Amino acid sequence: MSLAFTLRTPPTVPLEAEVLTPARLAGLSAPEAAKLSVVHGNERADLGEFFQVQGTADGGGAGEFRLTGDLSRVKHVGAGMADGRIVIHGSVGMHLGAEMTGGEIIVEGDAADWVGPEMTGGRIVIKGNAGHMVGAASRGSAVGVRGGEIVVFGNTGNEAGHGMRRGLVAIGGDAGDFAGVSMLAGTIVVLGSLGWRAGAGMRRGSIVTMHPVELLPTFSYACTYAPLYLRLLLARLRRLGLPVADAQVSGRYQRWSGDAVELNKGEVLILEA
Amino acid sequence: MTEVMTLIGGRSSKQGTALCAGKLAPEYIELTSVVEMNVEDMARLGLSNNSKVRLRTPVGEAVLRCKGRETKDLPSGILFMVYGPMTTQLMAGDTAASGMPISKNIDVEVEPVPEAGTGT
Amino acid sequence: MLLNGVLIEDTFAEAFTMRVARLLITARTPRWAKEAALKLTGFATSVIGCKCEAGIERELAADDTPDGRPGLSVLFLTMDKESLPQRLIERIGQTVLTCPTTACFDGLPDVPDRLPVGKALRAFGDGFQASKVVGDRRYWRIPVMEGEFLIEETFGMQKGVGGGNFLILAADADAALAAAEAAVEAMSGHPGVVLPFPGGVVRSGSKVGSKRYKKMVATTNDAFSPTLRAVTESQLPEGVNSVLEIVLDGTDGAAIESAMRLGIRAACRPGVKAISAGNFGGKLGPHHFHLRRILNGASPPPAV
Amino acid sequence: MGSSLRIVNGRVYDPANGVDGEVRDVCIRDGKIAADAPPDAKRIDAAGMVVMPGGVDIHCHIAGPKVNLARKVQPEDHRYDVHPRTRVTRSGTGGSVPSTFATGYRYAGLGYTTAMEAAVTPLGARHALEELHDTPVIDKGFYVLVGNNVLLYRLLQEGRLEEFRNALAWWIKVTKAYAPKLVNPGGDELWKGQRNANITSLDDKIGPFELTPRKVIAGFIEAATALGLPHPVHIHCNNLGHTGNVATTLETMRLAEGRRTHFAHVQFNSYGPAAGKSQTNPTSGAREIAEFVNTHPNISADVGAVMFGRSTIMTGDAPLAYMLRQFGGTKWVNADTENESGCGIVPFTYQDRVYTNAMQWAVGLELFLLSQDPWRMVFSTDHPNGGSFVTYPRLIRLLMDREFRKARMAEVNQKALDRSGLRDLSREYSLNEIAIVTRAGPARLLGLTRKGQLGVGADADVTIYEEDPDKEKMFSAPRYVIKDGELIIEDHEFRVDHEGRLLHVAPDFDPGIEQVIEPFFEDFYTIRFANYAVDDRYAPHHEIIPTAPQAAGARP
Amino acid sequence: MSENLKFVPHATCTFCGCVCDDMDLTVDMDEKRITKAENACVLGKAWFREHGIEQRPYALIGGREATTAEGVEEAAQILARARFPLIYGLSDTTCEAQRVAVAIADMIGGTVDTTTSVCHGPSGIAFETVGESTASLGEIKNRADMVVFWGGNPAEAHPRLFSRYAVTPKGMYIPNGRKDRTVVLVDVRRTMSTPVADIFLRVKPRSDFEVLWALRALVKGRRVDPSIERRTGVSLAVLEDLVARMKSCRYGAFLFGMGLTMTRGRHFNSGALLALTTDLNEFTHWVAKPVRGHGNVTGADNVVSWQTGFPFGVNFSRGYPRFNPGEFTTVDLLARGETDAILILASDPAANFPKAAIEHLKRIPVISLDPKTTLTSQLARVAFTTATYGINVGGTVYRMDDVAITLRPAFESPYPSDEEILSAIRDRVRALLGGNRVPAVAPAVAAAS
Repeated sequence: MSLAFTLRTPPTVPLEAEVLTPARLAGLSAPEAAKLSVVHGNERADLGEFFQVQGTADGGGAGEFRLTGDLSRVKHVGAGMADGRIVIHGSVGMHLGAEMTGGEIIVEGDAADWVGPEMTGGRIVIKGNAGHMVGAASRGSAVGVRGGEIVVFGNTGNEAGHGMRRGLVAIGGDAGDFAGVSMLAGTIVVLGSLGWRAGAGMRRGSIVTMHPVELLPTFSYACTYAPLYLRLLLARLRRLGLPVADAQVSGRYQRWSGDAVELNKGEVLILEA
Repeated sequence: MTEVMTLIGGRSSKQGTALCAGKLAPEYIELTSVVEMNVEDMARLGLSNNSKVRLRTPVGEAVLRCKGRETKDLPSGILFMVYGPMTTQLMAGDTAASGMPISKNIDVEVEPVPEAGTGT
Repeated sequence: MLLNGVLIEDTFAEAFTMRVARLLITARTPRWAKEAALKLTGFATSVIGCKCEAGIERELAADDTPDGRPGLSVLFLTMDKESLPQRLIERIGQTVLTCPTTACFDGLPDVPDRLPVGKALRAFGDGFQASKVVGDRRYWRIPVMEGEFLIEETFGMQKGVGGGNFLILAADADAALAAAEAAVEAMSGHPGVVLPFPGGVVRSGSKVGSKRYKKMVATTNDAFSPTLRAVTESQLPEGVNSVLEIVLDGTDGAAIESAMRLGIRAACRPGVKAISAGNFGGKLGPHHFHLRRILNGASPPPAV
Repeated sequence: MGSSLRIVNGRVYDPANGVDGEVRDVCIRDGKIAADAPPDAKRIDAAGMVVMPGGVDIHCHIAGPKVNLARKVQPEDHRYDVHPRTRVTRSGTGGSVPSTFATGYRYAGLGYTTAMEAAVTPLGARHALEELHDTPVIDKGFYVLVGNNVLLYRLLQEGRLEEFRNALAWWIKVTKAYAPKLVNPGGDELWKGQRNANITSLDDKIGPFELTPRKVIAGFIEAATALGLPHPVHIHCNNLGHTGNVATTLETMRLAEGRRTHFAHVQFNSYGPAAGKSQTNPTSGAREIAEFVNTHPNISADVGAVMFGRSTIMTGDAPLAYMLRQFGGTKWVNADTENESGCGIVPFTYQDRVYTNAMQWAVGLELFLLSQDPWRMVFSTDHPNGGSFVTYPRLIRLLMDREFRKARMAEVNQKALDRSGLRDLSREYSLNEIAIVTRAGPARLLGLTRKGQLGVGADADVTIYEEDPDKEKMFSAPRYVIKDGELIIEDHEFRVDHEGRLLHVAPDFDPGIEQVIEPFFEDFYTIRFANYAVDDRYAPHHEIIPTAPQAAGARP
Repeated sequence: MSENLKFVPHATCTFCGCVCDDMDLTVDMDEKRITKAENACVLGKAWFREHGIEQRPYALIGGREATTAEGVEEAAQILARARFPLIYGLSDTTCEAQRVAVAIADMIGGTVDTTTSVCHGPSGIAFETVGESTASLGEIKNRADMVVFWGGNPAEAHPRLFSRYAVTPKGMYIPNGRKDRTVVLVDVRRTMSTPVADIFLRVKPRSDFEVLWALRALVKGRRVDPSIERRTGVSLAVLEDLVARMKSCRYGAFLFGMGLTMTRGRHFNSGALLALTTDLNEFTHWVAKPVRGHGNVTGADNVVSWQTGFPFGVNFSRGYPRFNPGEFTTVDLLARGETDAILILASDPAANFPKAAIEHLKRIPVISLDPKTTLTSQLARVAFTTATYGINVGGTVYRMDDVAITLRPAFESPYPSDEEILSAIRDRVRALLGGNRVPAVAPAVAAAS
């Protein structure tokens, strides 16, 4: 049986638990895992002070483990992970999967701000909503997601995919403002509505939306067509569990080019009603 | 009858000078309890200077006295009031990862508050 | 050995190692996928004169293609690693890129050896092209007058087999043709195999070099040409008046063997005297497809 | 002051006193080097170790308005280089522009005990002093930017040379500066006033002034010489960073005419004309510059070596930063200071495969290796412009270890290397020479007689390194660092916190000059004259280094 | 009025970010009151007039009168005990006090945040993204022949921005003052400031970003969709005219206010303006300057930056500074209920924070330092009465353009300064903790944001 952590004592102040990665837990027994260090506010604490730990880590390499409870004050879960799998039954705090390079995180709940910032690989799937800065660049940095996939079934806040250079951010619900701001390349798909000012300052890359939206005046209409790559992309989203309609797969999309303030090589694709 | 308008919070020099005297002084409280509104909007809502009006956002509400401004100074649909205890009631706590709550250009529902004895 | 009364000669087909790529061509309708594929694989019968060999492997239903549209898979072969990308770039650029509604995907995604075909063709986009990663595969979107041409960035290349063959030795030309058609019909759609010649059939089997012309790399296979029975060292049995050859290229020996089995069986019909195969004495090609063993279901000897 | 200490069995390098690797005791009493120490003095056994005076950085950018802008603009550069607090020391962040506490601790952690911030506007002096106050352990001072000062230009233009000299002294004194600094003289007026233009030669007219850089530079050298400052005019030449600037640099050096003058980060001013088909790729001008310095004892320089990796361009030379912004990525900071200066900041990365960057790296090394007088061609990277001061140990190894240098040379742009002279140089620096270029030399150039040496009476700023064939490793983490006689670092760990001193000068001036300056302030400054001078509260621990005024116009 | 008058020339007003240092004060030393403030604007006059000495307890603990020392002990106990303590405010005190405030946050492993996070914090984030071309106010006075005020109302909030620094004063290359400058004002409504402008652009609320973005495109010679007029209220022709003027001036300056930072778009609005400034430098010299509110908010930015590397919202809980607006900024920490104690230095968040944040303030121990009773001090567990900086207390403040100025206090206060109280708290906390608190966990640098 894999390790299973159940939140027993919810932290009253933020708990930073970057130890919760498959690599750090590899080969540990439950009592060993409970001894791992976390930072509770400004002091060190044992993981076991907050979590009931059961099972044993999967042997040999990074395995899978499970977290249960309201972890909305638990930050940095899966940060920097390279392989393995984390399943979270409940909501989770900031910096989930920050800078991860591989592996997979599944959240059967909501995630706070900063899901997968500056990640380079792997996959994060949020079944509920996610906060702001999904897959974004850290403040001051120009580059956000460098690879991998983030799939949010619900809504996201502002700046999803800020500065992304590669990879996929897929949002089943609505995106907040400034989705894809300053993006360098990569793909953002929003099955719901885009907020304001999507793609501001984008250099390259694609933002795809299924609902009408008025873009910045520095975007120009190009044509209406059925971009073939979308068929591949939407098929993939379907495989990842998002409810992609046939009409979206076979539909025609308006192509808008922008942002003219930058390279003007980006595109926003808007499904024609 | 309610309408959605855009509330701008801001400062005024009167507020600034009253602030020096203290935020608990009556003139400061008075200053921060008034909302400026376009006169035509007021007429449409049946409001006159000093009428009570309720502003509501998804997070809270505040009851204020209104004060008319001509269209050239304050366009229709815009409200202005100085920051203070009343504006805090209307502001959401989310800062969108910036630290800054939205305190200017908030969409608010505007609703006249009937006062006892006005008989309308 | 006799099959349906047809003599299966105790010989083997001698085949070469080639480099193969598999292309999946999709289009709005099967027709346009086919148009592109036919052009792409046209004039690709033999490396001797075409520098490559290619053919349609099979038709693909919409559910079996990456983009959910109807398509075809094509095998494309050359003799060496260097020329495969060159030929692909030339041919895809002229035949698929140009053809309405098509897209071109790699059919060997798990193969480690990658050819930068889309990567080279993207230059047609003159800087307006854009790449896109879906899953772990990268595609190039090349703007064209119709809209956008989509091609995978790289294509897998693996060792394949070229020159699998068998000869249908028949009593007359009609019988030879009917048998060849039946063989092609039986082999068509076989995974991993294409028949690069017209209709899958070649009438002008050749031998290496020339007895007379120094510059000719290949000349007529006089040993199997009925009109020369009297003037050359003929290998034709009695009563054979026409020979047709089926040439098979494929992704691996097993596919060739399995297809040959189907093809030979289908070819053994009235009017056919014998089935033979072309070889060069076993000295040139590492793959030997022994006809009798194939038909008995035994594996061919391992490639040298 | 610290207690007494006796360092025994160490190999001592004290070039100022002619000590070259002798094993001898160094005694410390009351914060000074002493002839002897009491018997109960704490003993440090330095067997297998090298004892040197604390390092002295003659040119770096560590405090003040522009440094703080550079800090603020790069949160992403701090994230991966944190500096945790200990029980006794404050926390901070690093990156190419560390926070003040991290700056002090990291300098000390390399065995440096003195550093000079090289460019502060007079108006920014108060700010710089506040930051320096929060820069622990090391002694520090700053050079004040005067080379684009509008009032000084007016006096110079009108030939009011005595007032010019007095005003210069006033500016240095009231800002508590250590030396006058010229940066791209004349450039600011063109930058701010003429749509971002720049000076291109010593004879360009400076905007509305009847002045040229040639006249300005000569005027400052003249005045500073007369003031008898411990460190002379410190010059960042015109055309810095531009291909072919070696001609301008040599012309500027000639303006000194035998008077002491210091040239900052000359690497950036030692580029020959473009080579090959390129219009911009410079050749190396290191040989010409090194020869000039070798043969002119009045001239001194710090190298300003370039080290590959992340850096921050921060300079009073605003047009230069604007030019570099096209290579730097997304951020550019410009900050104009009224009547005094410009400033530009660009985050920057030197890449070994890039021709120009590799050439800059090579030119820096060439200058070191061609220098015949280590006392006058001293160590710097113009931190953080050429690279962070934390790269000093690597630079030391590049100078001391020919094989290491060769291995590194193999990795850089070879075309650049071909056009430099670096392949021909096999010299290796000795420990004694390293002690000169990092300690004794800069201290002497600064006129800091009690620094950079271990003679009796010197400041007890001592560094003890464990000997190691890998010089980078050796110089990266001294075993002991002693500041003012106090054992700050013991066994590589901070034992106590310490506050160093501000080093500044206070040249005399005719008080009448204030009647000239004040009206200008009321017209053209936005701060009152009375509020301009920095008072002593901003230098709670300080030391005034004396000046030796000379008769005006005197020549050495 | 008594005869015991004292004249304090060259004093500095710390009411707003202009930090004018030309106040010539007359002080009635018997009444401990400033009777005259020459050169002060209407706000400055009120500032000096109203900051007399009030009779208030030195400290209140739980509403009970206490000595400063008792207050220090209680405050130190709270801070030493807290797991996620926050130190907030800092903008209306001296740099000397700010330095101690950051030191305490560092020592206890807390968070330090300043009022910047709810004023020009978004401009700070923008600065970190695009940089900034800027200048000291004297350069604007001496050189700026075009001045653009965006999203602010200086006539009411920073009156002397017009009269001392940027509009009317004569400067070195602006010999005729106002006449030599083109003044543009951009706002969503007419204000007292509007009459000063040669050109007034009224933009629709929440459309500043679109206007700035269009200007950027036009400066670069790119296409802008004509729908800009419908969406922002400003026509393409007006924008094109503005761009032509901007490109042809000699030295241009933007002075921008919280009309950009406090509205939807926040840091992107400021960022668009800073980027536009950078773009314009391709053609001529342009600078931009956020107009700052509190008297020493710029000092707070500077102090926090030089001590930590980051300007505001800095957390020390892991033993080193980390910066992340939204994570370590005050409104967020309070609204999410994550902080368990707060020291509020010279600020009144209970009067201007969102409701959710104020509600958490009522749940946790609050320590306040303020010369006056405020809504915040009223809900504080420990409320110190302090002397007023600039009036009773000397020290350093930074003008909005980063120029540091030394204060000249007018008269003494019986109350201690912020610096004195904070230093006492720091020393007591250090004693309680036995030095800096060092969490025994290695830096998680990969996850350190």
